[in-house]
Amino acid sequence: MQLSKETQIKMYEDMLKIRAFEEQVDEFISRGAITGTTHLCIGQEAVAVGACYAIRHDDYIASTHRGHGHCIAKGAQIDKMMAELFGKETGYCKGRGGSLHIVDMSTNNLGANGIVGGGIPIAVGAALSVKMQKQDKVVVCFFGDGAMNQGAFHEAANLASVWKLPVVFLCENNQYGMSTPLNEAFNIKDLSIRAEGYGMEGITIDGNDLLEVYQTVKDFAEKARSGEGPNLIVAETYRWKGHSKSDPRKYRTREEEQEWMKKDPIAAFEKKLIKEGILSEQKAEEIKEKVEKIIEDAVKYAQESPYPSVENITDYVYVEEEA
Amino acid sequence: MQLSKETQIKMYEDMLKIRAFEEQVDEFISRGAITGTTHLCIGQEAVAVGACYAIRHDDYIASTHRGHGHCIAKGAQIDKMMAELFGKETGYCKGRGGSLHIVDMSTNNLGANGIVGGGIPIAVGAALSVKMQKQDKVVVCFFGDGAMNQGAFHEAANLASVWKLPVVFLCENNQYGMSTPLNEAFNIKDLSIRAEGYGMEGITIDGNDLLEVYQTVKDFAEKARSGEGPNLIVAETYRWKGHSKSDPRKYRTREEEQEWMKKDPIAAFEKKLIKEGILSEQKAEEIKEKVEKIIEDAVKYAQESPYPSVENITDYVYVEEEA
Amino acid sequence: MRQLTGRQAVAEALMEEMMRDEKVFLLGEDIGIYGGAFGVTAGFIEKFGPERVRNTPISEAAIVGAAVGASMTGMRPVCEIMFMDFVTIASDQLVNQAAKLRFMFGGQAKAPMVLRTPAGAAAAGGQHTQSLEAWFTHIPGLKVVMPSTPYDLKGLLKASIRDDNPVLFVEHKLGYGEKGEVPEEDYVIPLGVADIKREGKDVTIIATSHMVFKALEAAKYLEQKEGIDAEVVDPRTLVPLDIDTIVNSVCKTGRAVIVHEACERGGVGGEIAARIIDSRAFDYLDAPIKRVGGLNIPVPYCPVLEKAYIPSVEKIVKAVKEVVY
Amino acid sequence: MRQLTGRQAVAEALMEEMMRDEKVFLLGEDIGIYGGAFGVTAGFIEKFGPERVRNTPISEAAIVGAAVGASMTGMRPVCEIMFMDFVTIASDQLVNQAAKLRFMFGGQAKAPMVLRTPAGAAAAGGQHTQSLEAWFTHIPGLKVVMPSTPYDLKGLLKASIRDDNPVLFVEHKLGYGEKGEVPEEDYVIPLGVADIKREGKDVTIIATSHMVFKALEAAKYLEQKEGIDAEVVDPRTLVPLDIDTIVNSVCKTGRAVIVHEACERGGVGGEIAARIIDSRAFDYLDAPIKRVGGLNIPVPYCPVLEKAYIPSVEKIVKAVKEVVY
Ligand SMILES: Cc1ncc(C[n+]2csc(CCOP(=O)(O)OP(=O)(O)O)c2C)c(N)n1
Ligand SMILES: Cc1ncc(C[n+]2csc(CCOP(=O)(O)OP(=O)(O)O)c2C)c(N)n1
Ligand SMILES: [Mg+2]
Ligand SMILES: [Mg+2]
Repeated sequence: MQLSKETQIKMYEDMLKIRAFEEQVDEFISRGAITGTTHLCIGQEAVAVGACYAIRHDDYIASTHRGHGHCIAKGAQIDKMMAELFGKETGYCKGRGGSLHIVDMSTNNLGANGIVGGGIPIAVGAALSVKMQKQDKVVVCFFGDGAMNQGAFHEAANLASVWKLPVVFLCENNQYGMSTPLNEAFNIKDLSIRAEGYGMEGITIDGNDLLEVYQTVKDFAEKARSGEGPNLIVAETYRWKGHSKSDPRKYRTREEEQEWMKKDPIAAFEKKLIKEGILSEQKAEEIKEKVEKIIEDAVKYAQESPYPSVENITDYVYVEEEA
Repeated sequence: MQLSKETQIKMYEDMLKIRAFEEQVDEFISRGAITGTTHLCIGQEAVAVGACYAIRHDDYIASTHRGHGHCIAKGAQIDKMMAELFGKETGYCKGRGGSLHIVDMSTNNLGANGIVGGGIPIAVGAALSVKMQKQDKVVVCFFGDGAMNQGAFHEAANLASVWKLPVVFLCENNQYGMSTPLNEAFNIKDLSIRAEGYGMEGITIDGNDLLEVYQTVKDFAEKARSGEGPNLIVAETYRWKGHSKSDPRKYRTREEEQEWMKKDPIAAFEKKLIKEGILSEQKAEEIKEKVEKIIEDAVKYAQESPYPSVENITDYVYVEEEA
Repeated sequence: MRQLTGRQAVAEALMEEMMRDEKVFLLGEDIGIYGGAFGVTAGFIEKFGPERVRNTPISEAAIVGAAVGASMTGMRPVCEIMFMDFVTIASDQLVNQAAKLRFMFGGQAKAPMVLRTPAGAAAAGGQHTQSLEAWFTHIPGLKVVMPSTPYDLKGLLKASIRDDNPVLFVEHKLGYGEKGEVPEEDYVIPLGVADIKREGKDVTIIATSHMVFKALEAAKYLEQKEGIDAEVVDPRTLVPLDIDTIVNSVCKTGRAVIVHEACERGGVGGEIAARIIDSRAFDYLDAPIKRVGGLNIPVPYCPVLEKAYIPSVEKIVKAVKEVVY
Repeated sequence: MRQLTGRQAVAEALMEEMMRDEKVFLLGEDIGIYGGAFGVTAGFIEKFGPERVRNTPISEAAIVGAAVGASMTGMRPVCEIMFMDFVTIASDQLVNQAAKLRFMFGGQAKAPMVLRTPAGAAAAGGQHTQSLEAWFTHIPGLKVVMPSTPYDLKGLLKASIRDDNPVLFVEHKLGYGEKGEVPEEDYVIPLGVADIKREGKDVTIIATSHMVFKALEAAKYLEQKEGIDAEVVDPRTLVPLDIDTIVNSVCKTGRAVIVHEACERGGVGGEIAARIIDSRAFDYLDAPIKRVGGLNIPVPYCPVLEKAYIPSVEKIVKAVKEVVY
């Protein structure tokens, strides 16, 4: 394992940050302080962090409606994210996008997407761009199990393979597309076998095992980078919360949820780090406090920031005429 | 082989009919007597005839832009087809559809389709209808290799499999989607492996071997009919003519065409029938003359038929109000 | 009379039609145990079972295409697309297939299907808020229904399900919570009949979907504060469009303001204005026709900007005053 | 001046822009050795190679989506959708992604891409003949360009490729064969500037795309046979729309007829009419504004019916006479 202790601690911290951010958001949503809807990835943090640490800063990611984790793991600032969810001018999208469209182009995050599967062809386009500009970047394209049944996935995966583009298709299989369990959406058990139909390599991994995600994405990204073409990773995981705001989760049992919560990716990694002596309980506590502080500051920043001014409402619809 | 001699001769005759019809159409198109464009299936007749003979009269088919063969094999009248291509009121679509939309609902042919892949979800819907109405019909859904990269194929195939619908997906792999050879559209060699990704059985067969097509479709249709869900057959074949009107066929060599023309499905079947004593050369001649006559009559019928009247131009846009 | 919400009205229409005709069935994403993203079909799968309440994968093109194929072969599917924005993904099936097949097939087939979908801004950003009805009014072969009140939602949905043509039935997210009178007795509202939601003599406000409520509010304000007596016409169905009722009203008032939530540019307001102009109302028009549409921008997420995007009562009042004075 | 066909003009624009800027590249179905379904890119793959002339599988959503992604990351893709009818399949990518991303991302990204596609009836039936430009004028964030002459095709395509916004560039199938003057020298026509194709004082005919030629024929006839002097205005770009030139013309003539090939209902004629009405031209209008659009039916295959579907010179003449007398 080529990961330094420092990096592992940073990964741990980032997972905590994602969770703390989303727990805070969840609270705001449920008491109406944030008006829009949002999709929380609590329970899935290892996929976002494992994947984003496995690639370079200048590599691209394409995210989804459940994108806070990807955004944070790729390096976004919590305060600008929180401000965006509040619809504030200081948010990443200047309040125009909200959770569904959160994006940070400065970290080469091509953005969340409100259309299930909508980001997949875009990721492929970015990979095409990379290839044509002879950059040696890769694109990690996140999407959910549900997105795999969108035509856009099919067309884009095939195109990437035919053109041997540097894309890692990374499916976060959290067992449900909204309320729909895998067996109502697929007649196959292992989603990664679809890779074969596009002539690419596919693998299914434990998405709650941070280092397994990290290592697999690292390997697959390097293959893609080296010109072998795209590949597909299916990371098995689970979202702890409802699909979005006010989901009573009638489509699954509390027991099932409990089972998965026992596989908490953060607790597991914490335990491992402590066991290996990389982290002490005290240091863990310090990190958690630091994360709490970051969230608090972000909330303050968001709350104190102004809303966009209605005068500027038509900004960004079109790029202004250039000379 | 459960096929009677009579049936085999009828199949032979139908293949000849398809070819003669299309040769006549080709001639009309090239001298401008038919104004629209058309897509000829000459060289692919065994797929249409093998498949349509393997299913019942009340089973459905969904066809494509290259649909004359399917239409004839399912039992359509040549004269009404020819009239349609001439845009006449006596045509199947009363001149409104043309070659791209030729349809004969009386033989449960759900129609050609101008959108590549567009007929696939419709076929799946028909199969759903069959299942919900507890009919024991199947739907044979024709499409080309090119259509397999449409999102619609992916979504529809998956849906049919999840719902275990009685569909035989029948890909006529004629090696090109318009000018695009397989290797520019796929990074796989055997297209039927895609079936696996949907949890269905898939097979690749010689589409120029009438009896192989017949037997495979028969087997697969019975599986689908018996509730096993859909399956996929890829029939390897070749279109002899250009993609549509005025295609100089720069994307392939004349040698390649010659190679495939040696595998003429009609000549091969004729030879077999003669060898087995089912057909005599004289009888073959008679059939050919009969077919010529049918085409001649159809041309006469089409040419003498009136164009639709402009007064009725808004007919069929909406179903008239019912009581 | 009893009061129902828009949500209940839609559910009742579906329920009654499913009970009346076993060919009617539902398909769409999360319409089963989840009851649909807006809860419209809550309890349906329990009542009708998974054969008639078909939960689908996330495959809009296949959903609408399956509805087309099923409708051609004897069934009467009602499919739900969770947000109108996603109809884009299924638009080949709706526009090139469902709408045209009867015509292209010379009358050999029909597609008696309904596509239900919620439109309108409701705090969800640019991809979950569009009102794209104008697109589909441009497609011959489709009917386009876009009611406002619970009463209209129920009566028109029943008519849409019984119609033998493909019908796009546009609901408004905020209309699900809106309450209104709905009789217990069975009724159906024919497609193509506008409803005068308020009679008036000074100006005609033509408003669609949720904007009808805003137009009524504006009318009240105008009466109270400005002494302007506005007539509010709700076309209810955009195809067929009851142009006669609109033209008669404009002939009476001499003034017209058209309100819809969709972006003004390219919205149905243009079509309606053009129809008015090219009618006998031309000679009665005392002022330009004003349109009050959504701004020509994607719908913003931020609540402040979203509010500014949507036509407001104030904007309607302002437009009316412009044409009246 | 030398004469080029519309096809040659489009090809020249593509060629020159590809030579000028190596970020410009093409993708689409059969644009390689086949040269595109209408032969526009014949010889391109031989000249620029398969990296910059990218032949794709039959995957419209992926084609447009790939263009979006490539444009966000430094390239300037020009994609071709073989028939405008097929844009339906890619409309999520065009409408929900390309058009909105800059706004939704608060200006963090842009999508400088062009989607070229041929529209118009040409003996191919309901799924290969539609003119759907009205749809895309309704989508903020997109520009919509729809030229008529070879000169305009070339100059506007070059401007579209250089524009930093997503541009839908609509060609007309019959325009590919139409000849017109095109100078040898480099030129670019800015988006948003209408062109008066013929000056006149009695009536303004606003016509788009191929209908410009019919309008000019009608104008000639009207002058010769009726003594009516028609001005023909070609908006050339629908978004942005040069409403000033249109309004000025109508103020001068007092009469307007709008002609487009797309179905009348829901077509851009409604928008243009509504804009004229709600402008200073209202006070100058001496007659209702007439629209001459395609019939509200799917485009029929049969040549006799197809001809009846498309606005004819006779229908334009008739509409003009209606507003003039
Ligand atoms: C095209 C489209 N269809 C439907 C939706 C509504 N929707 C949003 S998220 C979602 C479930 C997505 O499932 P999956 O891809 O597994 O991602 P997850 O939510 O589980 O992370 C659905 C149906 C949408 N946003 N876009
Ligand atoms: C959605 C769509 N894209 C493109 C076309 C144009 N087109 C018509 S046929 C064809 C090739 C289809 O290839 P394939 O599916 O292999 O069928 P074949 O023509 O070889 O029988 C193309 C690209 C179309 N009609 N529809
Ligand atoms: Mg999921
Ligand atoms: Mg083919």
